[in-house]
Amino acid sequence: MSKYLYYPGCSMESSGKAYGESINTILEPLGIHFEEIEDWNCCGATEYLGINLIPAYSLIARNLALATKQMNGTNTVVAPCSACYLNLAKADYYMQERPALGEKVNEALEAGGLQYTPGTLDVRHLIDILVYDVGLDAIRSKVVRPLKGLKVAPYMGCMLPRPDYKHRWTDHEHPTELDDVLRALGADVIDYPLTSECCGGHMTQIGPETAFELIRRLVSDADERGAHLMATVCPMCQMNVDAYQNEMNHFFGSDYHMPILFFTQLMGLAFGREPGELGIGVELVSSRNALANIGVEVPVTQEPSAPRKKDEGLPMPKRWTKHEGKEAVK
Amino acid sequence: MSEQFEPTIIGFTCNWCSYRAADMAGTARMKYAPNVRLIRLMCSGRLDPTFIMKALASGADGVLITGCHPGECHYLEQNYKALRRYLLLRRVLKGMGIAPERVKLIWASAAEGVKLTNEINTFVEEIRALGPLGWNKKLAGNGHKIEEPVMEEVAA
Amino acid sequence: MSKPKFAMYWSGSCGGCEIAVINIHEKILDVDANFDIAFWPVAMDAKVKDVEALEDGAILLTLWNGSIRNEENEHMAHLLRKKSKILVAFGSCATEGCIPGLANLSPMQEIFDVAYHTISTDNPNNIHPQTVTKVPEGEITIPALKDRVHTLAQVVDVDYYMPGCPPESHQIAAVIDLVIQVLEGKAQLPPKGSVIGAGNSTVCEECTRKRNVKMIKAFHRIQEIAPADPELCLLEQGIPCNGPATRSGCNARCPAVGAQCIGCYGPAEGVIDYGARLVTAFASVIDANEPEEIERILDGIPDPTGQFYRFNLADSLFRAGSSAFKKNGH
Amino acid sequence: MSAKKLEKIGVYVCHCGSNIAGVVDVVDVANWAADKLGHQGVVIARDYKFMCSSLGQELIEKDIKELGLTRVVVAACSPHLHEKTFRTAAKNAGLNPYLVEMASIREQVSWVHTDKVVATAKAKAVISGTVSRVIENAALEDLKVPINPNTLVVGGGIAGIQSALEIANAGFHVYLVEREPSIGGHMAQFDKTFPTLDCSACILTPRMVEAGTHPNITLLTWSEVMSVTGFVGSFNVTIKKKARFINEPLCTGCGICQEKCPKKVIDDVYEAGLGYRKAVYTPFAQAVPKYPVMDKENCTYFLKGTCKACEKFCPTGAIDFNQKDEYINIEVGNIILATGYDLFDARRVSNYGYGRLPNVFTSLEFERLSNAAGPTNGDIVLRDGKTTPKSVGIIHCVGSRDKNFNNYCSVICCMQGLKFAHLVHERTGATVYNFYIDMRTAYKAYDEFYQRVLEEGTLFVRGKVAEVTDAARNEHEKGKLIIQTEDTLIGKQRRIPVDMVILSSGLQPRYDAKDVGKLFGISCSMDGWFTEKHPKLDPVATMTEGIYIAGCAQGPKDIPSSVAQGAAASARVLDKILQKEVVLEPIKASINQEQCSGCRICNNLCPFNAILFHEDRMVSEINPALCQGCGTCVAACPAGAISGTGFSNEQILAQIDGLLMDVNLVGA
Amino acid sequence: MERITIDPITRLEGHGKIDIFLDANGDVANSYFQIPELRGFERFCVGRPVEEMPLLTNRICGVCPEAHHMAGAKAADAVYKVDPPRTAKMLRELLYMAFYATDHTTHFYALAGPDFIVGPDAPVAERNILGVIHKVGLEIGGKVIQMRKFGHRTVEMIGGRKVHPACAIPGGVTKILSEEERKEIEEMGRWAIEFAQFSLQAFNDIVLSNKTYLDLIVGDVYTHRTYYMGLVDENNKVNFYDGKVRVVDPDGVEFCKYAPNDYMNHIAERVEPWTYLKFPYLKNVGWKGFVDGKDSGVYMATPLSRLNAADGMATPLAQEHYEKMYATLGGKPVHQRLAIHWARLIELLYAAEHWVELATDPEITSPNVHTKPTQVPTEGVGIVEAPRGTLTHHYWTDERGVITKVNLIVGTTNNYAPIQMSTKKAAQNLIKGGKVSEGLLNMVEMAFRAYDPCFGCATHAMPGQMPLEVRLHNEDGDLIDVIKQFVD
Repeated sequence: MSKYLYYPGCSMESSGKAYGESINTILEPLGIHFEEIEDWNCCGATEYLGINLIPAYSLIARNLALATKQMNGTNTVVAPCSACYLNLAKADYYMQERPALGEKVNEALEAGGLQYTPGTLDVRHLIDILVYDVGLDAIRSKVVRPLKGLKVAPYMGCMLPRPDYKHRWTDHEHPTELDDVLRALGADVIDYPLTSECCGGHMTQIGPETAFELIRRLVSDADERGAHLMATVCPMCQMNVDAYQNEMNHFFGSDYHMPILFFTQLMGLAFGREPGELGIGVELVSSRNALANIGVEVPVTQEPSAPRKKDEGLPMPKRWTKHEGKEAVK
Repeated sequence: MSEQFEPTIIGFTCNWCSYRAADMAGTARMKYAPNVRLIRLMCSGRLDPTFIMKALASGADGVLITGCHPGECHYLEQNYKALRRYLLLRRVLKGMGIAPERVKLIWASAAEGVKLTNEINTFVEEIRALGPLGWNKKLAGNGHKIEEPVMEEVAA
Repeated sequence: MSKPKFAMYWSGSCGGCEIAVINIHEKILDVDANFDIAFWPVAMDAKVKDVEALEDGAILLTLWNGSIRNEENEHMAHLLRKKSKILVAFGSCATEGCIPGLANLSPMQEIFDVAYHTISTDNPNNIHPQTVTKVPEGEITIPALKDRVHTLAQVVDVDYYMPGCPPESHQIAAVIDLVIQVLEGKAQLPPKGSVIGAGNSTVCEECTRKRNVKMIKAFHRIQEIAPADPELCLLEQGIPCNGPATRSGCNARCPAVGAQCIGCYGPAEGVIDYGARLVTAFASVIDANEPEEIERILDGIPDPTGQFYRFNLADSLFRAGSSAFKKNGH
Repeated sequence: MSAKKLEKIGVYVCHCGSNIAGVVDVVDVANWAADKLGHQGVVIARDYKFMCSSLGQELIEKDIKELGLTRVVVAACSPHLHEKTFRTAAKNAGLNPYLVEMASIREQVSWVHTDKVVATAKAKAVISGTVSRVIENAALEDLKVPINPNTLVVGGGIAGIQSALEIANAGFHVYLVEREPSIGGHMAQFDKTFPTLDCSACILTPRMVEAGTHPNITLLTWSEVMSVTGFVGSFNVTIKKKARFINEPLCTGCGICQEKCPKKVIDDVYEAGLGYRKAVYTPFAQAVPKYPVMDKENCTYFLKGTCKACEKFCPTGAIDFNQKDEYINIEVGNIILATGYDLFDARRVSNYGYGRLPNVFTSLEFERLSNAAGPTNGDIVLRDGKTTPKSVGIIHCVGSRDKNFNNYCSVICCMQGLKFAHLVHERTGATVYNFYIDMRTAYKAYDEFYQRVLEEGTLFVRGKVAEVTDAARNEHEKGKLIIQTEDTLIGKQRRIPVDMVILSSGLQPRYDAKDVGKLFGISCSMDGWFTEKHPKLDPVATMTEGIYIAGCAQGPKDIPSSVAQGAAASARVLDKILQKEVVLEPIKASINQEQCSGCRICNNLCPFNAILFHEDRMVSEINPALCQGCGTCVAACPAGAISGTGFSNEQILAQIDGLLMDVNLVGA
Repeated sequence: MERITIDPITRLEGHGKIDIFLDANGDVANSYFQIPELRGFERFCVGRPVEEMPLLTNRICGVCPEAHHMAGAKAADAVYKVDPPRTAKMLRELLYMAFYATDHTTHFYALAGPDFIVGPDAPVAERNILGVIHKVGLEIGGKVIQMRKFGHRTVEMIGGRKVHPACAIPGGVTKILSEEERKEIEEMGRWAIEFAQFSLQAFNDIVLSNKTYLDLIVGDVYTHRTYYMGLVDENNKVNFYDGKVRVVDPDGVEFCKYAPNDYMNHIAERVEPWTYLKFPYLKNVGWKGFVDGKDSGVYMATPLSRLNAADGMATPLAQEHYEKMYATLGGKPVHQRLAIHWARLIELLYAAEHWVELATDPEITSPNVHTKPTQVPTEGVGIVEAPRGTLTHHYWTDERGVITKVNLIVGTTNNYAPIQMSTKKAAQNLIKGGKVSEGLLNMVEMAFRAYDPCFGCATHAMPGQMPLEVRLHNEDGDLIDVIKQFVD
């Protein structure tokens, strides 16, 4: 059992309930133990930092300070929500980068008898620990119901990979961690160019038409590429794509039906759990038809064979990964 | 002679970067504080801590060490060796009750005449702020005669 | 026929040099046979008035041990310089100030404040010794201490230097043989100012430990790794051994029993500042380029100044720490 | 002051017209030197308008002869300007040149200070320091080492080939080492060369053949340098000749083995990953030498133990599966490194989608695509292998001039991009867009080519491309690659759909350049290119005597410059060879064998491997020819057993005393 | 509250000396024994790493560096709360026994010997080690030299150096003893036992059987009734390296027995303006001036005190002689100072016997010679018996084990007050009507020579023995005569 400090974040109890539920089903099989940070508070989401820095950072840092009290055996804090992850990581980073800020924030924390030394904690996102701590092999080994035939568009969202303070991701423009996890589950992962594009965030509240356009791009492209559904790592992305898809259709007079699930829900399925336990079915754009596909066979494309005929395809270069051994200088 | 204290500083330069930077500063007629007197070495790696101690003990108020930027050493990596000695030497000076800030290591490539002159001016001010060291007056020159230390030094 | 006169005197020393001379065992009889011992407090009764009565240069050879700690020491130094043809600074105190020279790191005032106010001292009236005291019967005096420790050469002209704390007996015996041979016209005296009774190289030359190209990632205190590898160079094991910079002649006795060289034989031939040699030597074996990393490694040496000037401070370029130059009561 | 007898020192203070005299009271300085430095041994001090003039030099020579001066101090400009001048003058007058020192009172005093009093005082201090120093100077003799006439050239690209030929034609022997199976380098992969558009193969092949057959050239392909010891004049080099599994003397290069080999492998070297080769292969038809190599990793026999098709069909029985790597030792006097470059890996700029989006190509891929001998026989088609693009976008500065990747300009990309535009036009008539930051077409006939391409109707968009995506936003974007960019000329964001994108990737130092640098004892710049001795005045020599660099190993450059550098490097080598011996500056360190304790602390300090440790005698020793005179070991020796000529402890310490003379005279 | 500070003022002059003041009749009114120096180890050891203390404090005294080496190492152990392995302790003690044998030999033959063997009133020129050798013959001289050789050889084998050994570190020692070395050491030890017995025999023949000397010893001139201090093992037997400090009163009754870290509650030191050396005394009795008796805190710490303070010796042969001495001198405690010489020889025998015990212990060659310290260093006290008295080292460190405070109460210091008293008493008895002869003067010296005072230790400053100058003042305090003399 490897232990982690757990910061669920607000949405885990509301819009992202299904996320929370499905997470709980995969922890045990993967040998992960989450210890929830006691008395945690909201991270301020995307807005507060835009309004007033010191209080916003203090609000975030309070959670870090609380976490340090609980770090026996681990200093890793895991957040499943991209916004929470980004905020926690950001606070830790800037308190270190700008000592002046660090001091102010700690002054504020003093009031609550708390204080936080930046760098003490290691803030990471759920998928980060799944891929790099647990490992894809371990995940693969737990799959009892491969998602073969399910065409999934992997949607990482924009807050997770950028800015990549600690260089956690293969690539902050086109990260492939989610692709890898889904592949490990046996799913047919489509190449989804918009994986790190914005879902509109809270623009749905203040400038719907802007948000609608962004959502449309995401949905239409996934649809375009024949995805049965989208998989995400972020409650906000999930909510925007799911909850506003209808309005978006209405706005553009289009008729997309692109379900979006949390990747942990798909993991649950692959690990043999039943939809009910995973909060599947509560999504507004139903994933029923999509999931019906699980188990369908699809032929694999074969290597080109000599001699070259006029219409023969040309080979593709290997995918770039940062961890490639023979890397150019610098 | 103005009232303010004019420090005397010994500067060690690398033949390939900082000394050329000084030449460049000259060619470009950049003006800077006259308090620093330069000694040319082939490389900052040649800098023996003895030189620095000798300079301070013989009346210098500060010592400026200059070398090629890390990774740009003319002799591949000798400036790193200078860096290690410098960091250890500072600790020793501290133990001797001498402000480590009296010795400073900066990197300046042959092209950085401007940087060099700025660094010199800054350093001169830093030493001026620290005040005179006057070790040569503490010891009687060669140290063979014992002389009562002069506490209130006169500016050189 | 009258034998040449021999004298040995101590000033602020510990008596170890005298013991070392006695430790030449039978050789002491050669001294007796070849010299008329004019003045040697430890070995026999004698009178300063007799010495004062001698004409200048009457004593052929004087071995002086001990540093110049008080006014009386200096007075005796001038007297014996005047009366001796050959004046030898004998032992670490006389040549370089030795460990008592570390007193030069603090003002005399502080030394008094500490010595006469230790935990077990009962000194409510804050009494310190004074050079003149009125007692019921009259006035009694003690010599004033100098503000700092000086080496013999710093107060009088010295002919030869014999390092070591104390000099090893086999070296003393060798020197005595040499002088006797010179008396018999069988040998020549070395040039004035030479170091006698020691090698020109450093302790490593006599050390039997195996050594490689040195690169270390950390310094260790000896108690952290003792017993050290009996074969391997101590410095390579991270133990701050002063051997590389310390003059040879002792047969590397301390490293031979697993203890690091602490430098009692002082600098090697032609070296101007002993500590500087160690600064550069230790810095040279550090295997790091990043300032932070280097600093971390240097933290392994808790007391660099003491480490590098343990014996040599009074003879270093700086002679003393700056506070030692402050006048008493300053 | 030591009791040794005084030197006779002459001090010469230069006015340098008004350059010095304008700020420093040179007359006063000269008088002061004669008076105040007399106790140091100064017997004559003169001031003169221009010391460096022949009259000024004669002044010194005359004094040396008549006054029997034993030391000379010239207070004038920087030693970097005139040290040689005055040392030669001294030499002519029969004084060892190394007994002359310069005090820089121009660059370090008159030009940088304004207050005359202060400047004059500083000038005195500087001179006092130099006088104290020069007393400790020792008469030195220049070191002379014989030069072995053989030369090693590493890298068989156009630069290396050029160097090799120049030297070989001059009648000296050259070892040309190439790690690939054939020489030719990147140039052999190109189709056309800008700006003249002549066929690369056509101009390169004759040179390759000449190099391959030249009596004075030993060609060692499929080989790598393993170790280099020694120093200028006599390097000892070990070369690993990797097993080809072909018995060269028997092989006729008929190519049957390649035809018969059943195993097909993607060729990511010569074909840039765009084509295939066999497990036994010659990279291309005109390969020199003609002998194929067997690729052990992919050969069925080596993998499975069966097959041997090649052996069966080889008419001369030249296949030898038991061949072993071979190690060759050679002695050379000079070395030229022409190890070339790596193409910037465009996959790193993931927003351009290379590696993800099939129809994004790199420049090298396109070179192969457009090459008549390439995988498509010169047809410019999409990755599906058949479709001809109707629109093509060429993106410049990929990985270059970019803080995230390489800050430098890769020099060739602009011209390359223009060349591609032209070829696409010519062969497909497609619409071509060039996306550039700045158009850099310096050098002969380059800009004319730019004009020509403009006239051909290529569309130029000035702006850095944000991303290349296949996520369409509307119908006419569907199925296309959309290039999202800011057009800085119209100040708008644009989305331009195209069928094909060509990334004009920049050049990068070889991934192993640093190791190679270490191997040969030369350094790399921050970017990783080999550092030249002087960026302007000595671009092909390095800090290490006898090692030269040419071509892209020194920095990005086009073919003409590479050829020019190759020739330049060999000219420097020939000059050395013809001198028969080389003179080394006598600034060297040496270890007093009596005093060395064998602590080995100095051993790790020399990057030139000049310090060797004698296990038997337990002492370290310095090889003077390898020593570069940096003095690091001198400063490091805890026993003070290492001394350095030219910059000895005595000289420096004396100079410190001299520089501080006034400080210690306070009150006196 | 008013505060008086008396600072030292700079003025040239001075000798280590006794000032003796005479009254109108030329009889001794008072005398002062002064120590002219101070080196300040308590100050400059601050800032040094604790593991260096055994090496630094070595240099307090070259006569008994081993004592400081041991006390320093034990204090350092205590600072780290680490318990060295048995072998390590034995190696330290073995080195220490060899040193003891050597040091006691040196003192008896080279320093005190002349007084008895050559004679207190013999000509100056003969009163030295060479004189002794001439008198007793080269054969015995050879033995003495041999004894010292063996002692130093052993110290060198374990400690690295003959003078200022280097092997003891926090948690144990750096040296592992080989079997060959052990054998050699054992043989030398056995020879030492022979030598010790021979020396006791010589003492018996030359001193005890000589009426004049015996009278000197038992006479009142050299007698003081003080407290006695010494280190004892769990059986209250004399121990040099380890145990508790036991103090008996002038009647030989145990006054207190304390563990090292408790010393502050028992010992205090007094400062006098006329000397650099402090005067320790029993805190719980109090300072009553330079007087003896039960009410004065003055105590003595010498070989004799150790025997007085203990119930016996831990080795058989030494025990025999222990009993013999007290029988001869009329039971415990013995107050006659000159008996210190006898006690010293008994200790010599004990040291030799224990030397062999340790050298023959099967575990002595075990490689387990060090325990790695794991605790955070804080504070610690180390006490051993130096030949010249109980030696106390007390260190405080920061969490890195760097010294922040030091307190040292060293061998001879303990005896400063008694020495001051003894010399005064001797002077009073010997100098009458202002008549002084060199012989008398030497008798005065003998008074403190018996203590084998090592002021190198005492002031952490001056050499083991120091020049003595007797200054005679008349009743007005004017100086009437000065007799300078260098004594061993």
